[in-house]
Amino acid sequence: MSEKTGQRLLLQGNEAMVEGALAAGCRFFAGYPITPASEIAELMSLRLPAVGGTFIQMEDEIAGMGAVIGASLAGVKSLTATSGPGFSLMQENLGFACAAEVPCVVVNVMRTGPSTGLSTSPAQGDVMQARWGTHGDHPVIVLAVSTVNDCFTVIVQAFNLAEKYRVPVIVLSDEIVAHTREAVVLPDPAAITVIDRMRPAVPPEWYIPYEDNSRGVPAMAEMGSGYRHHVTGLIHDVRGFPTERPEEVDAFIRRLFHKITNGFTEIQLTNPVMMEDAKIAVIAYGAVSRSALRAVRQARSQGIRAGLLQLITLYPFPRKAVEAVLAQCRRVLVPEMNMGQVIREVKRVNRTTEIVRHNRVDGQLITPAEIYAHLLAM
Amino acid sequence: MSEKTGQRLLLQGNEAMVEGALAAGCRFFAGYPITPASEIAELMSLRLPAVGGTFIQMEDEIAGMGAVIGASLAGVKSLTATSGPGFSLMQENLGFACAAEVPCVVVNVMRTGPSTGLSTSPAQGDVMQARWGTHGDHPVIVLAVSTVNDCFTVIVQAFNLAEKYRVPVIVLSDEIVAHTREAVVLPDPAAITVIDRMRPAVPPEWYIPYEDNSRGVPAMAEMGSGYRHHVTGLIHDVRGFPTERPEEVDAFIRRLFHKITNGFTEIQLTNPVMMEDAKIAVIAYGAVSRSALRAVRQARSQGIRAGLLQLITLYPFPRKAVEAVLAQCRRVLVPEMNMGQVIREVKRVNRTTEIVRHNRVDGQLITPAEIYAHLLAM
Amino acid sequence: MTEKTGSLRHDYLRHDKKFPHVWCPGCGNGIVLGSLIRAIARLGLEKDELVLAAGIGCSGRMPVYVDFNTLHATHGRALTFATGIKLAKPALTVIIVMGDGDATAIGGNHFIHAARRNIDLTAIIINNQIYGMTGGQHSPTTPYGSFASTAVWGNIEHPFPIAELAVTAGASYVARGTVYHAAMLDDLLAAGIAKKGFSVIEVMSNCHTQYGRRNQMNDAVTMLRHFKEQAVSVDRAARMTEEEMAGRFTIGVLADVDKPNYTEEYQKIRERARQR
Amino acid sequence: MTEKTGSLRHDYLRHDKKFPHVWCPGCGNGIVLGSLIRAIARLGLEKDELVLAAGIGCSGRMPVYVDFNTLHATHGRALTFATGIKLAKPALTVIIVMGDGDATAIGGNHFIHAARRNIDLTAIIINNQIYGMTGGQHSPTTPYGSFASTAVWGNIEHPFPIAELAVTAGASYVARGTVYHAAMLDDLLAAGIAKKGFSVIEVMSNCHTQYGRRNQMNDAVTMLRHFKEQAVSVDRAARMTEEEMAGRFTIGVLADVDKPNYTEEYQKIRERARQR
Amino acid sequence: MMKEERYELRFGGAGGQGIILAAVIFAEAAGIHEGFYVCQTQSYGPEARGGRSRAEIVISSAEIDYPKVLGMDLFLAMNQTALDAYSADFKSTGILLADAALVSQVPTSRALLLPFTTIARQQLGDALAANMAALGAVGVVCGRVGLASLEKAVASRVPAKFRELNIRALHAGAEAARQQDLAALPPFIDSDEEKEV
Amino acid sequence: MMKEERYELRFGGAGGQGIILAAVIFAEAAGIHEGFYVCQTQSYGPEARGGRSRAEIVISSAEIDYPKVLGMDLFLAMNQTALDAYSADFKSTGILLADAALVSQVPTSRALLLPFTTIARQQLGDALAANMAALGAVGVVCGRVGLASLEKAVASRVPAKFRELNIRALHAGAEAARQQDLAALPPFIDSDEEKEV
Amino acid sequence: MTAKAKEKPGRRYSQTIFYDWCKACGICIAFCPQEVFRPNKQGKPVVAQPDQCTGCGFCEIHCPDFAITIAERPPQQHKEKS
Amino acid sequence: MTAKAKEKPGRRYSQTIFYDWCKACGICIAFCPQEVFRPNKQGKPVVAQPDQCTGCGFCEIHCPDFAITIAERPPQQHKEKS
Ligand SMILES: Cc1ncc(C[n+]2csc(CCOP(=O)(O)OP(=O)(O)O)c2C)c(N)n1
Ligand SMILES: Cc1ncc(C[n+]2csc(CCOP(=O)(O)OP(=O)(O)O)c2C)c(N)n1
Ligand code: SF4
Ligand code: SF4
Ligand code: SF4
Ligand code: SF4
Ligand code: SF4
Ligand code: SF4
Ligand SMILES: [Mg+2]
Ligand SMILES: [Mg+2]
Repeated sequence: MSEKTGQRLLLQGNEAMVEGALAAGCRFFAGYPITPASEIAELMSLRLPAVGGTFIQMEDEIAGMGAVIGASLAGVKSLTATSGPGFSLMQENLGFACAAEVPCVVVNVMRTGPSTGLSTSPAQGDVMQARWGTHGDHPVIVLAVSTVNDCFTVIVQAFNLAEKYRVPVIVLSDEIVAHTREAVVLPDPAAITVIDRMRPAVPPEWYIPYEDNSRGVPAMAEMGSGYRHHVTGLIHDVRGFPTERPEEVDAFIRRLFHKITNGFTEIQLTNPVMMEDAKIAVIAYGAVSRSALRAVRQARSQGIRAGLLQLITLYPFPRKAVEAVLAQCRRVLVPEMNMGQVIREVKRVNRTTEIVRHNRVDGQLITPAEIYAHLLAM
Repeated sequence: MSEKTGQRLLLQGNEAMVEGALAAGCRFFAGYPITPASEIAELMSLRLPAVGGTFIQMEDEIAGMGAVIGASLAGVKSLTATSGPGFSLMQENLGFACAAEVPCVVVNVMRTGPSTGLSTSPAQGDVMQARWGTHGDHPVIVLAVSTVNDCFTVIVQAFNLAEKYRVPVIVLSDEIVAHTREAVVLPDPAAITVIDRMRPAVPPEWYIPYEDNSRGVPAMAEMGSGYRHHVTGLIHDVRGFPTERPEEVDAFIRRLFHKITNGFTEIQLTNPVMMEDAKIAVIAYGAVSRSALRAVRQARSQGIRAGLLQLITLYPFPRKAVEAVLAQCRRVLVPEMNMGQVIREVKRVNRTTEIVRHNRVDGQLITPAEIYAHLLAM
Repeated sequence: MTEKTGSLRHDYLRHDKKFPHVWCPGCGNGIVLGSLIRAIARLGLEKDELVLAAGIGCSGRMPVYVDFNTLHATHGRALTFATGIKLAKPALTVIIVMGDGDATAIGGNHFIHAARRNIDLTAIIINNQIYGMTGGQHSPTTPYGSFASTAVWGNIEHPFPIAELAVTAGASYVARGTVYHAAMLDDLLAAGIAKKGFSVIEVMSNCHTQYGRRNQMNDAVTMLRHFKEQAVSVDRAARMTEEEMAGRFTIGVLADVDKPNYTEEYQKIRERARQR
Repeated sequence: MTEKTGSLRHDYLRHDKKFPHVWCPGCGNGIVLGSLIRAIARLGLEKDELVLAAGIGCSGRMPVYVDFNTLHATHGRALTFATGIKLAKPALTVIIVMGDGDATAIGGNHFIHAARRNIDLTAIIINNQIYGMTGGQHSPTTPYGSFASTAVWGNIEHPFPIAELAVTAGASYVARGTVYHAAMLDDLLAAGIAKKGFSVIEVMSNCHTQYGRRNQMNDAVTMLRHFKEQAVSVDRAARMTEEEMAGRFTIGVLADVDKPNYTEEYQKIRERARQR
Repeated sequence: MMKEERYELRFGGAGGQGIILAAVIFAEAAGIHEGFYVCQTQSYGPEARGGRSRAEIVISSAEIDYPKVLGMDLFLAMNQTALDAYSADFKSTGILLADAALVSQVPTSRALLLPFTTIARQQLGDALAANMAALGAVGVVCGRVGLASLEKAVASRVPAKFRELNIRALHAGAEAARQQDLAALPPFIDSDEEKEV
Repeated sequence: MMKEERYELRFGGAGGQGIILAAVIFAEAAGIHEGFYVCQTQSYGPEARGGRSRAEIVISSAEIDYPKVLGMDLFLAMNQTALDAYSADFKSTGILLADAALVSQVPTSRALLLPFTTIARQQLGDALAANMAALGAVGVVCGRVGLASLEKAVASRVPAKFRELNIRALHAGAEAARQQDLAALPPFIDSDEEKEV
Repeated sequence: MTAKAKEKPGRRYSQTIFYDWCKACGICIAFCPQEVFRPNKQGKPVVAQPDQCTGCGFCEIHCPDFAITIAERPPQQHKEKS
Repeated sequence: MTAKAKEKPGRRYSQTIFYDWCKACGICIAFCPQEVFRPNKQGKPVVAQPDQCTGCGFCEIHCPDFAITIAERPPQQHKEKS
């Protein structure tokens, strides 16, 4: 696997992403360069051939996403990485991956938008897009990283969840995490849990490619394995063939959602810090959660019972964990490097607690001092 | 203008859209065919040349959206129409229109998704995407139509809002509204309010293309009018040139939002029916609001104090109107032809009322009977 | 040389559930499908090792009917999915069927890039000169001056020469055929599939429903006759003047060159990388 | 024939605030910009009637520097924006400057379609054979075997011949120049802009920072010398053998044909429509 | 709330029988020439491709909320397949009108079988005019849309060269319907209108 | 909560002076060879293009939350422009280390001016090694990262042919710093550490 | 044309039409060089002149609906099948 | 090469360098056929041999930074300007 695991290394977030992907078994990368995600492609182009994998730079992000889906259909774990403009272009094919249940991982290293925006500054403007960017009803898993270490561990989780639930998983990074170097010890390959898609256990004649089961996740046969079947972005019946029968359509779309709902407890990852006795809390994700952590520590040092709930999973929105925080705290601060996206979700699941926004949209990381000042005022 | 105004006509929703667009002064259409929106393009190709306008079928939806932006920059009101897959592809350029504040209208005739989905069945699966589909922070206006008459009047409003706020406006239709024929009387051209973008009142030397003003909407000079300036999707200063200075970036993004916030009262269109004394309410939009209306009438005929709040504007979410309903009613039903999108927004602004979802995702219109049964149970 | 279709129907088609197919009576798509399975049979390829991918359009419905590994991708993107499949599993024989709109309108970029990269894929482009599925809008191959639902005033755009574009973009094997010349089409398809590298077979096909109807060719028979008359073999065309060729098109093999293909080359990189 | 740049700088550039420009020392983009304003001056075009549109890339920064109606569109899409501008206001002279990646990777489809439609636009493609702005990833024109940040093992893809592709796709005027041959470039640009219909001028340009550095050409001077040596005029090339031409490229006018352009044709449709 | 009088029709047949055109003409006659509120919808997509065709018209004295058929007042079935496929939502007070030549089994006793295709072929010399013959009968049976309105609608929706034929067909169909005694149809057993919404 | 000892450095200079490489080497020495927690960030994009270059390193005994500099303990300025542009966030207890040849005005009295470029050019024959000379001095001044660790980091991050030169430069810079009396720097007036977060 | 069938008196072919799949496009009828088929009321081919068939296969490979099978039949089975 | 300048003794040219914009790319220095320039310490061109200039304009049209202006000067101003 990744020859670098087990060592202590100084890595950038984008580099750790690559090591994590390789450790998770990723053997295919297709993409199109874009700041600040390009290093992921560059490193993949360097590293993949030696491990028998394949790198290809496609003509655009649409093509990158298409190739990633194709490779996954052929049985190979696949990755692409991009930033806002490219992520927008991937949306149509991302929807295909949702509909045809093709596991794959998409890293979006967020920069400031909209449009070309500020290509070299960080932001958290693509959170809602990650959930809702493609048309039609579809669930999707969205994870966020905040440290170089996260980049490794979270992308491993991303591949595992993608494989287990047959769903594209989106990992949101940002320019800061991507380009920060930290000393990390990559885990021993043996210590890393790697999950592969469930493959059919029945002989080909018995294989029903989209048959529901207790988990709601059908076994997936790869092309060329003898389990010939049809894959389509049209709504399909359990055999994979297009259908328009309302009951089949309904069952299809609901299963897409249920398989994720079934997995809530294992998908919804959060990291509560000093929350035990907290009376005020910060809910944060990505690089901002680092500022928040410092601010909370500072508040604690002043005797303020502050706590932090760091969201690693943004979607499916970790409602339970957030509700618990809301129930416990009289006020909750949601600092974001956008005009307020996750705060909408927090408000949605809120019944009583006062939720306070803290936004920054100038391409600069929210500082601990800002958050601390805000906490003091709460 | 539109030679058909003033007459009583039997029109499909898609046809009324075209008549409305022409009446609003639209003189450019660029797009790519897609079911169930293609008739809009076809009719535009027939009608535009006679009124001195231009129709072009582009190579894809990305190009269609690009050409629409270009035509608007050259001073011509522009339209494109598509459905889910094409709408996903338009997202990147739509973000450019947000960032560079280029007025234009995008019709999305929704079909069932995700992916190719059911190309000929209606759905309401693209609501959140309409708001959040492109990357980065950006406001956008989203309107929904439910009748053939709406198609005409709402698209006129869409053009007016686009011009007034220099923002792309998205009109969500669906396969039912698009292909239903109704007898409508198109208003007399003289009776139609048509708003054009504010053009600079100062001489070219004084023109500062992105200067803030009381409305937050800078005057817009078209190409070739002597007001040479720079248009970019990069975050820009008041002169239109790229900037990375945090205070300029911040001012830029906040103004994008503020200009819409300023206009809330005129942008947020809703249609309350029998709400005066309602104790339970349905909040609905698009074709479903027609089923809801019938169900509410039926409930009324049974002595149940039911009411309907039809949302015409979906974004900026008409919070005030919804909050009033929530304050008044003990229970609110939100029927949607998706797994629950607008209900999330209703929940977000909710404090106390019980909100009940009613979803259908099989490509079939929610029937009055379903809603009625649900109302009875409330 | 020509395999008949009778028994192949049972061997290669999902004949038990999917037929009669959705295409209109006389639609050329069915003729191409027949040619395809004959070409495959001739090459003796295993169903398990075959992938048929398509985009969206009438032609995009083809994969449903064949008992291979089949894929119905997004509109215009089939080549990108196919690229991923081929690179991930080079042993698979990957064939892509596309409409003219699918391949050269929305998918035009992927088309020229797949040709440029010379990935070992076989692209069959069913050129019916129209968007069939969506109702007869003009496509990048609709002839100048003809009519379509979005060219009600007569088409003012100029058509792409698909095969010539593929040659310039770098494809290894490029041919053009017609559904009238079905036996020849078998040969072209078989040669294209057998070729290592990117192969393109453009097939002039009839959509009388959407194209013919608007252009005085109301049925399949009329359109097939039209192809018979307009098609000129590459050899003969070389001896004809430009005037003689006006309104006609060439059929046959337009390019057949040998150059290293992407998967071969990538394998070499792997070996070098392993040694470092 | 060649206008000097000195005074034009004041007439056409936003010289007061924007210079020195962002490009690296010696970057060919600056040379192309000079050629462009000379060509425009020669044609006597008014700044108000000129549009310069670009996509994203180092070349995409060019519009900032000229005092025309300028547009910095999304990556690869400048031609689509330009199409809208031109059709909405046919009186404008619309020029588009693109990088090789911008025009032929992500924007490849718009490129061939604009050529096919023969819209009266002038596309200048600055072909530096690399993605300059994003850090030296290989582009569709990076030579086979050379190195880039995503071709660390040597590029196994084959480059597009941009100008030839434009010819096949249907452009009215197609030329290739280099930044070394700047005087000739003035002529090519002026002819392209003057031409009614879609014009393409491919300019071989130096990105020593990202391309040269990785391929033994560390500075602008070396790269300009390289262009001087590799470029062969179209006429001379016609007399050279394939071997002699290996590793070289032609410069000059590759196509110059007259055919009706889109806006002219559309105007006719308008007249017919009005009469009905 | 103004009392709305809602009348719902469904037309079904084979693709190519002109079902949708008939519905559009009916809607135009009702909506434009008779001044009703009207909503006309139809099957779309693969269903339409697959050979079956369905169209619906709702006419009303008040603005129409739900645009589709809730319970058919009139069902025109131009062949057996369509009759079988689309006869759900039949109102107990409704009337079935069917082409006698192409339909053999009817699911209700409130049925009128008229030989539209035969009339079209024999009286008008073109079986394709059967849809217009049926439309004439629909006008008579539904009683809300006059022949004059239907004629006007035909004139505006049909190419000039087919106009006369189609109008003759309208009349022939109407005539055939007029010879039937609608009152003689068996009454409905029990009204479930209340249950409908 | 474990008491964290956080030490923050910023390096600033002109593009091409090797500022970022120096920071990466320092981070590697601190993080890999000295076992600190470390975060290293840098200016990116147009700022980097524009000719100025900035890099930051935070080292700590505990896991690092906020990855950027809050208050500089050490600021290495390789020219005047960078010194002017990046001297905000200077801690009152911090030390400024600057290239004596390229800096004329310093905003604090707690400044050490050493002639890195001159050392590099004169002692090592290559002005480009100034960054390594400065790095040697940084190691000495900061006191947390030994020369041995820096050497190892240089070895892993610098191409073989430049290694020896760079290591000699490290030593030369360290030597120059050792000759300074850090204790002789004026004390800070008042600690505002409490105010920081 | 019809005379040509006579040229291969030793070979006879069966033409099997699978009417469930045939969509009456008329291709086989129009292009059969031997005029073997004539259309029935629905426009589907009826084998009118089975013995004129030369087994050229044109109809089979051009039937878009896989509705025709041409097979050589042993001489003794001539005429039995269609 | 330098001899050529002599061929047009009647014409003289001024070479003005706008050092604020010059980025020292070396193009003018390397390609001037008359070797008019030599690099200064920063690599920017210094006009070393003004009178050898033939006014060919190569440097001006190849300077990527619009930093060179070549102008003909009246004979009496020879040498005054650079
Ligand atoms: C992104 C997107 N845009 C548009 C469509 C609608 N669409 C489906 S098929 C098609 C074109 C069909 O034409 P062609 O590719 O020539 O195939 P044919 O039907 O003629 O075989 C279009 C525009 C789509 N499915 N997806
Ligand atoms: C959709 C999208 N994808 C990727 C990028 C990142 N990007 C910016 S410029 C560029 C390529 C630049 O190469 P080229 O067009 O050749 O221009 P050059 O910089 O060489 O002049 C890329 C990939 C982007 N801005 N948008
Ligand atoms: S519409 Fe055209 S392409 Fe599609 S099935 Fe019918 S004939 Fe074939
Ligand atoms: S990176 Fe290359 S293309 Fe970009 S400015 Fe520098 S030399 Fe020019
Ligand atoms: S094989 Fe078919 S086409 Fe040929 S002669 Fe026999 S029936 Fe006719
Ligand atoms: S070619 Fe096939 S489908 Fe057409 S008429 Fe003959 S048998 Fe029927
Ligand atoms: S014009 Fe410039 S290049 Fe030409 S001779 Fe004079 S200095 Fe040299
Ligand atoms: S060509 Fe221009 S930028 Fe380059 S060295 Fe000469 S004057 Fe300076
Ligand atoms: Mg087609
Ligand atoms: Mg480039």
